[in-house]
Amino acid sequence: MSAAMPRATATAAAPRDPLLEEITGPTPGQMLRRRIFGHQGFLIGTITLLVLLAIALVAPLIAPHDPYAQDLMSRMERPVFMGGDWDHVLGTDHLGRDYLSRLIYGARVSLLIGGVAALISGLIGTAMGVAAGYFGGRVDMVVTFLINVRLAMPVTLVALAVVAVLGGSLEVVIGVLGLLLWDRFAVVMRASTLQVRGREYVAAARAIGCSTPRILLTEILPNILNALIVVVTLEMAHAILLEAALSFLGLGVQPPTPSWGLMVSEGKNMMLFEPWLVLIPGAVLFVLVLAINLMGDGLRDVTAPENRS
Amino acid sequence: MNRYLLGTAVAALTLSAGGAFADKSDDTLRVAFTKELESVDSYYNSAREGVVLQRAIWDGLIYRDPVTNEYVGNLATSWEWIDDTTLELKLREGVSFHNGEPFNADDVVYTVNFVADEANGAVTQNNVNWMESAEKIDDYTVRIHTKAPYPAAIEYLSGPVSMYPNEYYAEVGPTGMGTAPIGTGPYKVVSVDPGKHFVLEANTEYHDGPKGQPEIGRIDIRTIPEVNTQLAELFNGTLDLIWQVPSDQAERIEQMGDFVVSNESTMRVGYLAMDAAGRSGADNPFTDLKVRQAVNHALDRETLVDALLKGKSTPIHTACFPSQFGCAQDVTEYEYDPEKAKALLAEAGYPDGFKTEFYAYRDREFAEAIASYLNAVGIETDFKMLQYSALRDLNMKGEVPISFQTWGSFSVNDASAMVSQFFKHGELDDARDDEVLADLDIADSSTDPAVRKEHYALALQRIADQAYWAPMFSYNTNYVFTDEVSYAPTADEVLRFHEMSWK
Amino acid sequence: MTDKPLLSVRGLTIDIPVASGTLHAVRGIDFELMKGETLCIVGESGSGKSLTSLALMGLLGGRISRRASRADFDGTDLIAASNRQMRRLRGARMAMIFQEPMTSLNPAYTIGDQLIEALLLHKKVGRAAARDRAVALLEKVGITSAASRLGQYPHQLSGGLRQRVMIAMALMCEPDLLIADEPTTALDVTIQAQILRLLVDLQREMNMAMILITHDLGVVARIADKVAVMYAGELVETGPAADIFNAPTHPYTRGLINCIPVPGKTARGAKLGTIPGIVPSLVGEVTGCPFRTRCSEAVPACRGEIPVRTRHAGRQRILCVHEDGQRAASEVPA
Amino acid sequence: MLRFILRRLGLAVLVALTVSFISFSLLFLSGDPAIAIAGEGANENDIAAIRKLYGFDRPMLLQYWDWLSSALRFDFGESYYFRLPVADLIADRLSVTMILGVCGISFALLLAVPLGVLAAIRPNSIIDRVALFLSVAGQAMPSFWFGLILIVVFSINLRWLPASGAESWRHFILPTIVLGYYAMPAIMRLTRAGMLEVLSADYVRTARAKGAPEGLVLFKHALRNAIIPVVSLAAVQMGFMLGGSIVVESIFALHGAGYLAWESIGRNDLPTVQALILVFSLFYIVFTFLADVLNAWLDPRMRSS
Amino acid sequence: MSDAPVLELRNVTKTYTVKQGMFGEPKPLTAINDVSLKLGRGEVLGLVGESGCGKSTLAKVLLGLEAPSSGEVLVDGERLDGQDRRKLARRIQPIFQDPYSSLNPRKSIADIVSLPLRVHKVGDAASRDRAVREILDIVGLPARVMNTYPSQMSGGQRQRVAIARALIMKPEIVICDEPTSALDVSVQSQILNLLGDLRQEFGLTYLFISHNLAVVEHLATRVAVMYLGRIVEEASVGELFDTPRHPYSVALLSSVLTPEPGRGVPDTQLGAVFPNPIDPPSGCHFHPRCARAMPHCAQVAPRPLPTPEGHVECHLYDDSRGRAVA
Repeated sequence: MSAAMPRATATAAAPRDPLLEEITGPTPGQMLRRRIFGHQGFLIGTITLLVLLAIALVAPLIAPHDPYAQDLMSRMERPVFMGGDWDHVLGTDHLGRDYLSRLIYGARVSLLIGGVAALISGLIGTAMGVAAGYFGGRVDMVVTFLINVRLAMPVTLVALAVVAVLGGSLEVVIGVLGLLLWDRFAVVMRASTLQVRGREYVAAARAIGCSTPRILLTEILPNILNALIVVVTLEMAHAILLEAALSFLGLGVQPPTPSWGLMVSEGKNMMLFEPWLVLIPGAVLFVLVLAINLMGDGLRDVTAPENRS
Repeated sequence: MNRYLLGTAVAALTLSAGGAFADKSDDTLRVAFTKELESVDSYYNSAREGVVLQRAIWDGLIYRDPVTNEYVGNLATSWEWIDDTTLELKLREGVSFHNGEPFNADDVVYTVNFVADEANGAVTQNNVNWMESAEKIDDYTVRIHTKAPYPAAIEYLSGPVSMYPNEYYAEVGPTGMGTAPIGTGPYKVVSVDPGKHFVLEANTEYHDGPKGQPEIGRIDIRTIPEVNTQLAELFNGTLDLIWQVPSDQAERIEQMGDFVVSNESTMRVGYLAMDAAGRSGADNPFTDLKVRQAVNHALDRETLVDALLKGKSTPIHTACFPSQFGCAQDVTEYEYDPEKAKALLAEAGYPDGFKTEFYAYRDREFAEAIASYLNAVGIETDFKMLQYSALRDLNMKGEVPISFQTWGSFSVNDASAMVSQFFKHGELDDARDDEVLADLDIADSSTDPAVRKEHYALALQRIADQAYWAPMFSYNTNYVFTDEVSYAPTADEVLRFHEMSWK
Repeated sequence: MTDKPLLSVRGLTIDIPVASGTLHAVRGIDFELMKGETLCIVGESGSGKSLTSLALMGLLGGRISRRASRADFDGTDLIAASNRQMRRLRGARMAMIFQEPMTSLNPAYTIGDQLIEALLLHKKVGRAAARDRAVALLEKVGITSAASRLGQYPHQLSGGLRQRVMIAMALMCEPDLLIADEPTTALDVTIQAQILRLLVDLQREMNMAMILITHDLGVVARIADKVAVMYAGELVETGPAADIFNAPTHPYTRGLINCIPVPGKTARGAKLGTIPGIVPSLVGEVTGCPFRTRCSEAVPACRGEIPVRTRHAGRQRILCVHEDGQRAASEVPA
Repeated sequence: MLRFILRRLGLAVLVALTVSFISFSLLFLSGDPAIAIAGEGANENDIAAIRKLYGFDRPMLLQYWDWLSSALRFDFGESYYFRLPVADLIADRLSVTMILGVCGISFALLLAVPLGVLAAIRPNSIIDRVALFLSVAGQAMPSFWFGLILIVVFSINLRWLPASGAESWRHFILPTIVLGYYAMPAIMRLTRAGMLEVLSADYVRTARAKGAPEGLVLFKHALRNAIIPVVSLAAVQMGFMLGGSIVVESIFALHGAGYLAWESIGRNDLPTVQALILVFSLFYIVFTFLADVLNAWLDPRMRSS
Repeated sequence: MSDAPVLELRNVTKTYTVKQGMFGEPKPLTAINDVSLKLGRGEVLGLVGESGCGKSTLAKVLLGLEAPSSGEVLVDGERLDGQDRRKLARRIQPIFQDPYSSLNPRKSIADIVSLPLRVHKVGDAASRDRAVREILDIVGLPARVMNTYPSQMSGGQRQRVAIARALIMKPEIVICDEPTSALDVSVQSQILNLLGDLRQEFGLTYLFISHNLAVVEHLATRVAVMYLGRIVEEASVGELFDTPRHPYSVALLSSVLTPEPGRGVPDTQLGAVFPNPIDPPSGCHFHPRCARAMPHCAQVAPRPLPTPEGHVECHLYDDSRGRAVA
């Protein structure tokens, strides 16, 4: 064995030569951390999302009123910055319920819908995409066909039809969105898997004798995780917006659930007269989706192997 | 409150909206419908918009004055019951259809026989299936045979039963009539863009009937589904009249003072239907009278009316609209008393309340408020908003424990148009009360008004006592139009173009 | 050939801003090139050789900065020249071919289109004349039935053919200088020899100067007039090819030559020479000899200023603290 | 080539059939259409009569087969609601949707492609940031909200443009902006990403090394290649727009196919919904096919044999 | 040469179906065409040829990553297919070309190197840890790299990790698929030295695939020259490099550029066009590029002819067909 590598011999006394660093790069974790803290959009998005998540989690603690308590005699009171009183900081809705409390509880609904719908569609789409990408051949043909069928189906219409039949409820909306939004997962995961499958470490794992599930779980999945997370955020935002659109059309989550989409929808009839009814939930919805998108975009940049900066 | 962007915008534009954009100048009244009308043929739609067009395009044999509720002749000049099931009518002479076809007995016979035949599939069967047939006596005399004694016949003949030209209708059928309608009415149809756009023109040769001569030359009706868009167009001056405006908006427009806002009651009644017969399961809480009474006590009808419906709505305690013939008002009333409601629930074995599906198909806002009242006494609602047809489907299968329903009686001013629709053991009857059925059978078929009144009262009392329903309120509707339009809306939710004029 | 060099570069420096600071990719390199002469810049990956060529062509990306005390191409200052001036030079007087023939041609256009464009951009000739020249050049680079090839798309050609097309394209305007950046690395050995032969023949025929950038000492030995050995952004040794191969002086050059098995010289299965360690990071301030960490001749002085030493009457220059690239027995290893 | 097209067509037909079958089964479960036909005021006698008349009591597969066999002859039956042939109804409504779709996608492309190109030329510049902001905002902006705002500003406040209807080109401006802005972000991002990738491609460097001026490099050499995935995306978006313009059509009272589909769902107007779903899926299939053809024209690698 | 071959290919053919372009019809591509090959214990068989000749496919077949379309692969006389892939994995291990792609970037070096042990359930955590340290030391990496990730390492270091992974199960055969072609020359020589040392230390058998003939000559004991799916010549390294027989071998050898200034660039006398493997030339696949092609080369495929230390497939040496050796 030749002295192929100089064994590290630097003693504490000798000043370390700055050029003598065999293992140069930072660990992937360090790299990620460095990129994360260098990415404004990602930070802003993530922090906003975390704040909203925290609000959702502790909603009962911070909501000033019962979000379901109706008072028909004090309907549509204006928020405090428009001359309302401090009892209802953001005013009341068309049934006299406290707007701020409903907004706070609404964060739960939107996040739940976005999260669970993305989870369901993610599971379906990832399973299909990974299977198609890894096994190829007939499996790929079937999955590609299913993706085509799904893409050819007008998603909004089908969602509307299903909700119209089953009646809107949190479960139904989440289920419908979850079952409809898997296409992007399948497409992206298929492409990513195809790419990763060709890497030599997968061939090496097979040559070592790893079983297929082991290869899928330990070699493929960790390496398509980045793409997966990005799609999760995109689909989460997509699901939240679709729920809002369904609610606008009257076929989303049903009252008295305080969904932001529903609040926009309920306030929209008065938007020419009391614009804040729509502006406030619309703005939080916008902020939430914006935050998720910023985070998703950021993740894409942060985790991209060939990071631009 | 003009400090805010949109508020300012609305206020600023309405200041100038008054004259500049109104269409008095070209004698065209621009109206918006919210809903796409399925077919203009009045026997093939069940929509309010259809009734509006029907009153403009066609005439009935008889006419009920919307204000005095008196029956006067329209296409018929006189009528008379020959026996319990035969009505003889003398027809007006010299009337012709918009296409020039003269109106005579043949038209009546053809129209009645066509629509009364179930096979022709008129969608408003209820309006026509009481007629057996029509018979021509001479050119201007006809007899209409009813299947059974039918005292409400005059009301129907003055309402939904319009007269069609026999030759034209035979040729084009309902589809042709739907796209190029021909009638005798005050307005002729210029164009029909199905569901989207209807243009009417005053019938200059309109006969001298009780409706009077049309004054506005042209009516231009567009379908605009979004209320905000309708308002935008109204403020913009590109619409002259909108109707069915929700009360909150109507209130604000009225405050602005630039438009005429007119509120009128309608015959539509909102109520909760409960599954007393246990069709959705024998263990259904609503089979218990105390639960149903609790529901009735849980609702604050006054506040609902004052805060949400507003206008000329009133709290309702009967299973019919007060102005309807036979709609007795002295029945058991349930005052708003949540404590009593809770007590009743406890008595019924639900001290902690229970959970139930709660269905609705329209007026989500009202339904939500109602659900909230139920929640307050411990009835936890799983809110389900369905399309009408889907809910109706469930209803007919008996799978609905409690639902928020409404019924407009087709503006027929007779209790049979409401209570008899739901309590005669049909598929929609969740009460299945034989006593009620017996009374309604007598009331519906008797020709003696006193007998009818008595038995409707008995039925309604029983319904109220048993709390089969929780009747809540009557609806109202708001008409908003520019101050150049002169119009006095009536209480039956029908726009009558022939009664409108420019100021 | 005149005495005046066609290309003369002094102190070329290239800096790349990176996340953790500035990458001093090329640090003050000097070289010159006569008309018709072939200079090979040889070095391992990351040594800065490709950047050097791109810097000469003015094709470095926007964020990469370059400077030089002198960068004269036949009277034009390549650093100070305007975009417009550079554009006139590029493709017309200095042309370049790249490593990856598979991706260096635009997949959306026929090769004829791309060849003709190269001429039309600089010469006022008609399309027909340009086409004729394209055909002539394709034949010259050894492509049969050239006329019919003009209508083909790059993906229809093999890598070797594409590289020939690239060469033809570079020669459309008869440039004075051809820069070839690893032109044969991506090709098979048999094709590599053919392409190199072609380049050498064409260069002679057209009396072109050529800068060939490669990591392959075999290629260098066979075609270079002059060799510049690049390591970590510096030219550690420059000189005539024969001198460098027969008497490599800089420790790095010697190490490099010892690394490759030479049929007939290296015994089969015998140990090859190695250069231990890895190329240092050039981010941040770089002082001293960058090779010192891998150098068997390193002494403490290697951390300081490194003198330029000329040998063989100035024909050969090395960057080393040792006069002849070797540590005297008395010196203490670093 | 011919076999390829045939296979592709076969696949398209299979996709369309599957979609139509899925939607048929879905709608079959959606309650009794007889009730929908009878309308809100009908009693159960009316409904029973209608159920028998239309044959809704037969098994689903039989009904599907009937529907399919007449659909193949472009006979989609009669709308339960309008009592008009569905084919006529859709033809009437489709024109508005098509105009809207074409305008929307054109607007999106006209906005997105130049922005994407500019952003890619100068990454991290002001333009890039503006483009990114526009696209992020576009992705997060509920279109119903955006539409209503535009009406308030441009119809009510400024009175520049009509709020609803389809009478003239001016009526289409606001809906086009709303619909187009919805599709813009994805196209912009793809253009930007594609341009960034292409601009660092070797052949772009080759073009520069030839001395090609920057304009030529950008538009002839780079954009041509970067636009290829954008074409596919635009086709897909266009397909979605035709079916997905429900909200926009309802806000601007454009009686197009998307709005018709939505309303028809509510009315249980099965023949119309069924035909529309088929039409929309066919649109998607046709557009993606056209995009493939266009791509083959743009990218010679795809058409080689 | 040792007695029984440790690895043997018998008439192995591998055919793929490939689609050309979007509109193209799928066509069969014969990547390996009826190849028979023996690998004796302790040998280093160099496999050379141009890209696309089937070298890498051959490696995949040997590793069990691809099943041959026909023919059989024998390891120690046992048929390979049908055997448990895991059993095979203990005897044959690969080293791939691209050290950037052959290590899972998400795993630490310790994980990567210990994976074979874990898959085959060898030892416990502590013994695995020991084994990893040991093998890392053998390939010349300090133990502290165990907790680092591939992205932190240089190409040469990564290739050492790949070698460590391949050797930790102490396989008999290592398939080296262009193990140094992605590396710089200074690193290449380190890896070549290492491979040489390891071979002696562990008595390994290598199949060494490379396009670099100088490297092959340096390391191999036998050489097989592949052209379009066929082994056109096989010989001991001395025989092949001293007296190449097949014109293609001759051309390959002549194209090697040794660092000898002044010798100029050789003329390989090979035609420029590498044929399309989907549509290979008739007869001898090499005839269109062959400087010494004869008329019947285009019609008849040559048969394998024995040579002193191997075989050659060329009409030039086929006396039975009336052609004398030139």
